[in-house]
Amino acid sequence: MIDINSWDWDTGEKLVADTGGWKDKFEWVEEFQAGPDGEKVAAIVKSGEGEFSVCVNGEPWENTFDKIWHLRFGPDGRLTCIVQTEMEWTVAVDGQTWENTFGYVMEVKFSEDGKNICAFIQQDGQYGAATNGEPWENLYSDMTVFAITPDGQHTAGAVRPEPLGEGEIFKFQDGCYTVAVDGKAWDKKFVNVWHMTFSPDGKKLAVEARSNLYDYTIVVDGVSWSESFPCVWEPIFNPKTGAIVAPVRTAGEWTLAQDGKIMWDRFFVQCWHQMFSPDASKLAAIVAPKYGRWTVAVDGRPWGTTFGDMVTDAVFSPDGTRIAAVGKEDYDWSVIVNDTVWPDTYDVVWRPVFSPDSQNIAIKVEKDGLQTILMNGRPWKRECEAVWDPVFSPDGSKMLVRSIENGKYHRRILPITEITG
Amino acid sequence: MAEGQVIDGIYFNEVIEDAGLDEGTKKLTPEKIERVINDVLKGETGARLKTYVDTCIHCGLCSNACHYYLSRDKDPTYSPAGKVKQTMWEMIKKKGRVSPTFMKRASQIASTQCCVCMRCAMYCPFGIDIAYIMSVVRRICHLLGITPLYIQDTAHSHAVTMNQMWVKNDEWPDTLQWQEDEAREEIPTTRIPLEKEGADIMYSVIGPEPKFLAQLLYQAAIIFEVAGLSWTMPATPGWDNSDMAMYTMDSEIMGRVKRVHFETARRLRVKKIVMGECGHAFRSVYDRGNRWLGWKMHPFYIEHAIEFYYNLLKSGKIKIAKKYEEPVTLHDPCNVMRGRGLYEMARYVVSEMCADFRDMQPNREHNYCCCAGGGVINCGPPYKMTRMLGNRVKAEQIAATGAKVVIAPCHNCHSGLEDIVSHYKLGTHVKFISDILYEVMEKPGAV
Amino acid sequence: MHGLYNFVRGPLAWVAFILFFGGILYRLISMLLGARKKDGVVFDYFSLYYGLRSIFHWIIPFANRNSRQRPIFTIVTFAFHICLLAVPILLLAHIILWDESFNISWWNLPDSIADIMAIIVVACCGYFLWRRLTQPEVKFVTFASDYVILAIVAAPFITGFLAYHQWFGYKFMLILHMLSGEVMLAAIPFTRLGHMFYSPFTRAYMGSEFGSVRHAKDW
Amino acid sequence: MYKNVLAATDLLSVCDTAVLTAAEIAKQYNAKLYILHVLESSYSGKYRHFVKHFKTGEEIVSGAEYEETVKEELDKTCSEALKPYSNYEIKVTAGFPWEETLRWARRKGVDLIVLGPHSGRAEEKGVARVSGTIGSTVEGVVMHERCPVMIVNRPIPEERLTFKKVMACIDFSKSCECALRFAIKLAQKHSSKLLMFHMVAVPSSPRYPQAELEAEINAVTKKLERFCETIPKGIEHEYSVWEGTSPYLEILKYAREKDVDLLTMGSHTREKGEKWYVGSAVEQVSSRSICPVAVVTDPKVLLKIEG
Repeated sequence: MIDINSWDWDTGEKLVADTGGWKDKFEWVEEFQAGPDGEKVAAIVKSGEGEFSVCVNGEPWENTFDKIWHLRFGPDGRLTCIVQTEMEWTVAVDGQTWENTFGYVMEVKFSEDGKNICAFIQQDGQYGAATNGEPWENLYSDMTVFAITPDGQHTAGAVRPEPLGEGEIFKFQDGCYTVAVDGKAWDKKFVNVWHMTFSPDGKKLAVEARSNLYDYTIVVDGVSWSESFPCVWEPIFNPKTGAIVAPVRTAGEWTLAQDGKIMWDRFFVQCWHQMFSPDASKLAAIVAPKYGRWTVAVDGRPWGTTFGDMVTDAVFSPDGTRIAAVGKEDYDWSVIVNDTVWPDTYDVVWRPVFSPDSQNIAIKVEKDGLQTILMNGRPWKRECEAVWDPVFSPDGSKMLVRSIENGKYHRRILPITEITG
Repeated sequence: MAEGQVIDGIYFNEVIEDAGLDEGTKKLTPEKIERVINDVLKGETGARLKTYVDTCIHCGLCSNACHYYLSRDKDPTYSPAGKVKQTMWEMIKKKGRVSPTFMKRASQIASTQCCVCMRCAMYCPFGIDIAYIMSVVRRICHLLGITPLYIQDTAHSHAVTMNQMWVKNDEWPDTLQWQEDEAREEIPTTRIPLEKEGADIMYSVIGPEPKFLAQLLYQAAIIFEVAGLSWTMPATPGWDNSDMAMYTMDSEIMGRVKRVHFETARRLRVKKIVMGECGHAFRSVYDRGNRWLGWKMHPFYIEHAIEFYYNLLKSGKIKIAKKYEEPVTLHDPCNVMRGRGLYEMARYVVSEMCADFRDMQPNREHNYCCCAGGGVINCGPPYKMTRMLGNRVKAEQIAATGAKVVIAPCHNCHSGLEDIVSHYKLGTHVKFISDILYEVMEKPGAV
Repeated sequence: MHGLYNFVRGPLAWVAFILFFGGILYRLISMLLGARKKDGVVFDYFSLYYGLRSIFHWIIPFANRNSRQRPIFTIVTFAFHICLLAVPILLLAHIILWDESFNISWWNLPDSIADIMAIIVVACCGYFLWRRLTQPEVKFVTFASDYVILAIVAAPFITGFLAYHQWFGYKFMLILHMLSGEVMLAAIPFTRLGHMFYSPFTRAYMGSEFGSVRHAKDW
Repeated sequence: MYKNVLAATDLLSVCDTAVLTAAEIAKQYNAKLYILHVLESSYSGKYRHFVKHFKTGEEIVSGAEYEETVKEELDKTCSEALKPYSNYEIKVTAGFPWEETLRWARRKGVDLIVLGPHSGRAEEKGVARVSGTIGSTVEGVVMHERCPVMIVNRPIPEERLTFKKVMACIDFSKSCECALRFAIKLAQKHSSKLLMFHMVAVPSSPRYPQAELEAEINAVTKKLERFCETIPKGIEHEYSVWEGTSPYLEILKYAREKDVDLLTMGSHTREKGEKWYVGSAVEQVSSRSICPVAVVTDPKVLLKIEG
């Protein structure tokens, strides 16, 4: 993980870049991205005719490219993007491209520490993954899902080793898809393979699969659960026991199953996005206790408050006692913490962030085109063109806020009392 | 396509070779059929189906609603109730003890001789939803593995790629970047913003657009650019809003595809989803896929292209430079007209764009289906004549307007009408609203 | 004969009414419970306003497109249903029976008008029969049971008419009339005649879906 | 000068002149040759994969297998032209001919596209869509493509493909600057002679006064010479200004008279309707010309083509 202790938690306010002025320098400036520690702000810019570059804190990279997209900071602060030159695609990290180039790069994922950068690539019509520029030895004629281990050491995809022509429905139904881990395919084939999750240690892989048109199950390292269901959703690992938990459908209703056995006694109209508390003592999921109403259920017991549009981004506090989630009703977004809704609604609400001591919750929100940070239900006094997710200091007393106001990107360290009062 | 004949005691009004049905039927056993029918009747359906069946007094008043019936010289085997008689009534009466050939015929009826357009629901005095009954028949056929080959292949595409046309993960963003390049030649500032989190609008389209109709993406990019909107398109699966699994009644895949679509909008933190000119995709996000997932309505406001253009024109964000001169008529696609009541907005948009608009008769929610929808055109070439002979009334309706252009704000309608126009030699062109809008709108930034 | 008359008028009538009301109640409750169990959406999208709006457009003749397209059928079916309901309820002879049995009475139709209305019902049944026999789209969806149902509906009116005019022996006809009426009452909940109770629900549900979800008309 | 040459053909029974010509050119430049065949379909919407079987005429859904069959057929048909030159690849796909041509040209980094006069069948049916207007494959490709597009109407003898006489049609528009630059590059490569041509539009009646006409021709010739100042020394060239009413007729007449090997023209979408060479002239010339017609639109692409 990233050691955020090393970040500057003392400088109160720092004007990092006059982002508004970039428009004068470049013909075109795309969305801004802020580095995790707040020290950098970057954007894809058009630096000349048919030439694109990345501007970081006002300075463009020396390299230019024919095309750039998907500019993202990794967890370790390295800035990556997918770039094209001379019809070849690759990944550029802090301006340096990988040595290998590809026919296309679709997706980039980072390990939790940011050290490994993995990409979903296509080369000569063959698909696979590349880690830090090194592609799999075996590529496949099709790949649809891309997953990596938390440490980024291993990559996996849903692949089709054999060709499949259009209209070959019976061949398809015999099973043409499987999982390739680091380029090596499992022996067993399935009709479909979907969402895949590595265990926290990266040693096991659980995937959603369909063994024929009607039977869905979870497959772990190539071995299916003995039970199948009319439908399943994405599995997760119990971080302590290694057991696998996935939402399953039976008789038109949803609940959670562990290693194939139904584990909750309650059934729901819908149940997904299950998650364990950090100590694995609690299991929560987003559920629809009745048709058209959404909430969070903890260990099978739904909260009383429900939302009509959706509930999303449920997050356990580090101590596992609280859950914060985002709710949406009549297209208005709000925040709900342990079944209590915060008073105001917003046009958009991002993912809640807990302080390390679990006491405070801060969230990026947007209303009428202006963004700010909400903490424990109270908005920060500044309304910005853009803010990024807040980050609490390790002791929880301060908060890093990254924002753009009046065309100026600031990095601020706020005592949390500035918002909570 | 041969004329009607009796096979194994079952009357087929059209005899068509289709590997999906023929091979699938060979694998059926009476026991399997009985079990699946009863599983569906007891397990998946309930009072609604029973009430519909018990309430129908066999009056035949629904027949005049159906374009197949009207176009087939009032052949009663094509009437809505007639189709129920040949499928669901018999299954219920025989408690599922029907023959494989019966099921093959049932699949043919439900998948290719009914567009689930719901026009008959407006002609039944009791509001019996025959489209729903046909969907139940399709569901049974799906579970029995007897679905026409090509639509089944499309459902497989949805299951693998989450899009309709086996478009691979790289082909989608690559096509967008290509069309962005093209559009920049016209308006240099044009962008197709990929993966722009927090944009106001996620624009979603159907699989065939990147596959064959990249021009539509170009036109959309220009329209968004000129209107000055904050928008984005996802680079990941979830960009496709279409759903043929809905029409094969592989509801689990339908739900999966819709989930990815909505979750993509959620991930991108947009305020609403705007979708291209497609009808069935609208149905799947508006009242089918969302319902299967447990959403009473949709979690994000879904604006169909018609409403989107309406708002752009009404608010003056898009201005018309010079109206389209040729006489045009408008086809009302069932899924956004009967399905969403956008007919007045569509007429406003067409009247703003075109100088000579001529309405078809009947129109609005009473308009005849294109005979391509409901997955029928997706059943592929074997059923082309089913669609042609099954929609003479549409040809007559179009011809009577004297229009040179038929505007069809739906992909399936577009393709279906194109066939009708060429089969009946109507000499008209079929266009999307965006084709004309792109042509007649003011483009201030263009070079 | 008298014993039979008393049986038909007494216990059998009770049985018929019990079957009718009990049957209707049972069927409606099981429909609603069943819908609650597996077709919950029906309730979730139900809208009283749009449901009534739809029913309104379908109980007014020519208020919907289909009825305008079939003027003869529309006239026949409305005449049929009005007479079918009005005659048994508003016939003086029936009201006297109610009065005798339960001491309740209400306004009655003049017998001559009721007589004409009964003829209309029978004539309409004849029209329906003709449709079933000759119109391909109706013939195709007609089962033997449809003729039986038609006969069940026509019988009380034919026998009643004959009894009133005292043809073929009044007492005999009266017994036949009562019997056929009782058969019809008992049959309503258990045959497609039940549409009289189901149709408001199916219509209202479709009206709700069209009105409040689809923002479209369904007539 | 070219690394990747793409020929689009809609013929399977005979080897298209576009393929023959492209093969010759690829051979000359040692370039990779791509041959694209877009399957015939009567659909102009999302169902372009419903195609007409080339043998049975039956409507089928295209798939890998059928595409392979068509590929083999094409390979067989064109074997005479292709076999001596092994560096080629055939691509068969469903879609719109013009859009797929652009897609593959872009994907393969093509720097010269060779087309027949039109992908005729698509045009007859009016099924190729161009930005909402109906047009042929040629029009679609020319309007959107930025690399030179060469349109060949009839078989070109090998020796003529060294382009000894290159004609440039000049209407003083921006796009014909590109055409001129392209012509210069070719001339440098092949030591060709350049023939610069412009037509002065005269009203057919009443008769245009001769004196005025001569004065105008003189003035225009001067303008033409100035316009063509960029022609490097050592390249043989001449200027011709003709009078006429219909540009394409005069261009064709001139080309025939001078026996040119290649005609270059400019074309640009946005100039449609303003300049008389673009649009219809390109279409008319390219469908009637004996020699190949190269249409060039984008100067940027020319910069990339090394002299």
